[in-house]
Amino acid sequence: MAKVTVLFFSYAADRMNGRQTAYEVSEGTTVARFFDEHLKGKLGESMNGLMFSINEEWAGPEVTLHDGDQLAVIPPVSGG
Amino acid sequence: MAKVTVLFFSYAADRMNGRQTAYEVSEGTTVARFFDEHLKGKLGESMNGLMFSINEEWAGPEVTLHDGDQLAVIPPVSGG
Amino acid sequence: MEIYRVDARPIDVNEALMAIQDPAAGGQAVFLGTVRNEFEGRPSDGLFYEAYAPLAEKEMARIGAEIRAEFGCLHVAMIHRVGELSVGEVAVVVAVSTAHRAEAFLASKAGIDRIKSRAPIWKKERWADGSAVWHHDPTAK
Amino acid sequence: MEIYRVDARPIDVNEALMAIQDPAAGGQAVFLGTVRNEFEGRPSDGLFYEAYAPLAEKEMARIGAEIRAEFGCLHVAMIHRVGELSVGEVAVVVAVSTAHRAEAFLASKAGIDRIKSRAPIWKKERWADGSAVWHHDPTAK
Repeated sequence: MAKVTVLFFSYAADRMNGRQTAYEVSEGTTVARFFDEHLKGKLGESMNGLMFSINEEWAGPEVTLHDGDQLAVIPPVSGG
Repeated sequence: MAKVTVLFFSYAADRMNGRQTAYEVSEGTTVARFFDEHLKGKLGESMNGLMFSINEEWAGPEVTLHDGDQLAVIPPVSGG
Repeated sequence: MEIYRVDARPIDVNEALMAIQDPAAGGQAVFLGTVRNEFEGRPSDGLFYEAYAPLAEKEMARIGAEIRAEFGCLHVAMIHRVGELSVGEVAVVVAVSTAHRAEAFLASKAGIDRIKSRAPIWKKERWADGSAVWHHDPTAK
Repeated sequence: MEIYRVDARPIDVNEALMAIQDPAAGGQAVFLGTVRNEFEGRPSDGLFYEAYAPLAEKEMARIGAEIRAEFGCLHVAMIHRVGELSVGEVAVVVAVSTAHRAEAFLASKAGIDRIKSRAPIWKKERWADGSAVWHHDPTAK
């Protein structure tokens, strides 16, 4: 198993009831699979409108999560 | 006769040896005629590249000078 | 000098101006994004900004490198505020210096446009009626 | 608030920023023209600016009215410095506030472009070799 810290922002944090949550995922789990298994239901939206980062760098949904990774779920940005 | 104060700026002031000069001109003298009679020689250039103002407002070469007028000779601007 | 920073403190425009000073600069363009009292016609009391600061600062630095290369900026300073902001407060500053003025405008505009489209920063509108919603929340009304 | 001024004192950018504050403003664009250490590749020690101040201020006010009408500016502040300026000093500031950012850039750019082409203001370059010549002097070299 890999321990992964997941960060949420904006409305995603509201829906997940928090800005940071720890998860345990099986080895080899990709961002996409993690999203489908753990986030999709609570967030109530598909992955299409979201972006991700791993360890403070952009990462696509095909990237595999590793032990100690920090995954961030990035809703559509609205800065400025 | 009409007394007219004439202001010079930039390189025109250098050529006229001063930034302000008083002139007496005959009644009915236009800016263009004044330029030809009093300024053209010393400035060493035609009126084409210059603009004029009378009493702090733009004025064309066809405008007649009146007693007490303040005429300004405006070389090509280069502010900013 | 370069500044790429997410900051909870009020933005000091003079800090950005100091950072972009250069004896070879003929033009400096500074954009300030300020908090408005309405959005799309609906009265607002202000905005709450949240950022994923480490990634937002990296992305701002990338945008800075882009506009330096594209428009020949001598210096770039970008600061984005986070936290609760009142109407009239500065949410973001993008300041650039260039040799000539046309490039300064283009670079500053590209800078803020790209921050808005790419930096992981979010705003929540505090409507005057007391409700508050995140911009771009697909379920917001 | 509006400012249209020719001034021999150093330009205080904060004065311009204060003047354009508005609760309805989402964008503020500020252009600063600064004195460069060279012109067309030739080293310079600075600039002397001269203005026909009363007419320059009138013309700046006209330009301000134009960009308010064309770009929906909420406020416009234009200050042009005169006298001896050193490299790095601010010669001119054009600051505008608008509801949205795109118009702020267009208005600020139009403002400085029109000041440069229409306001009766002149600059003399103080070349590093000790000579000094007015820009646009037909006999200058």
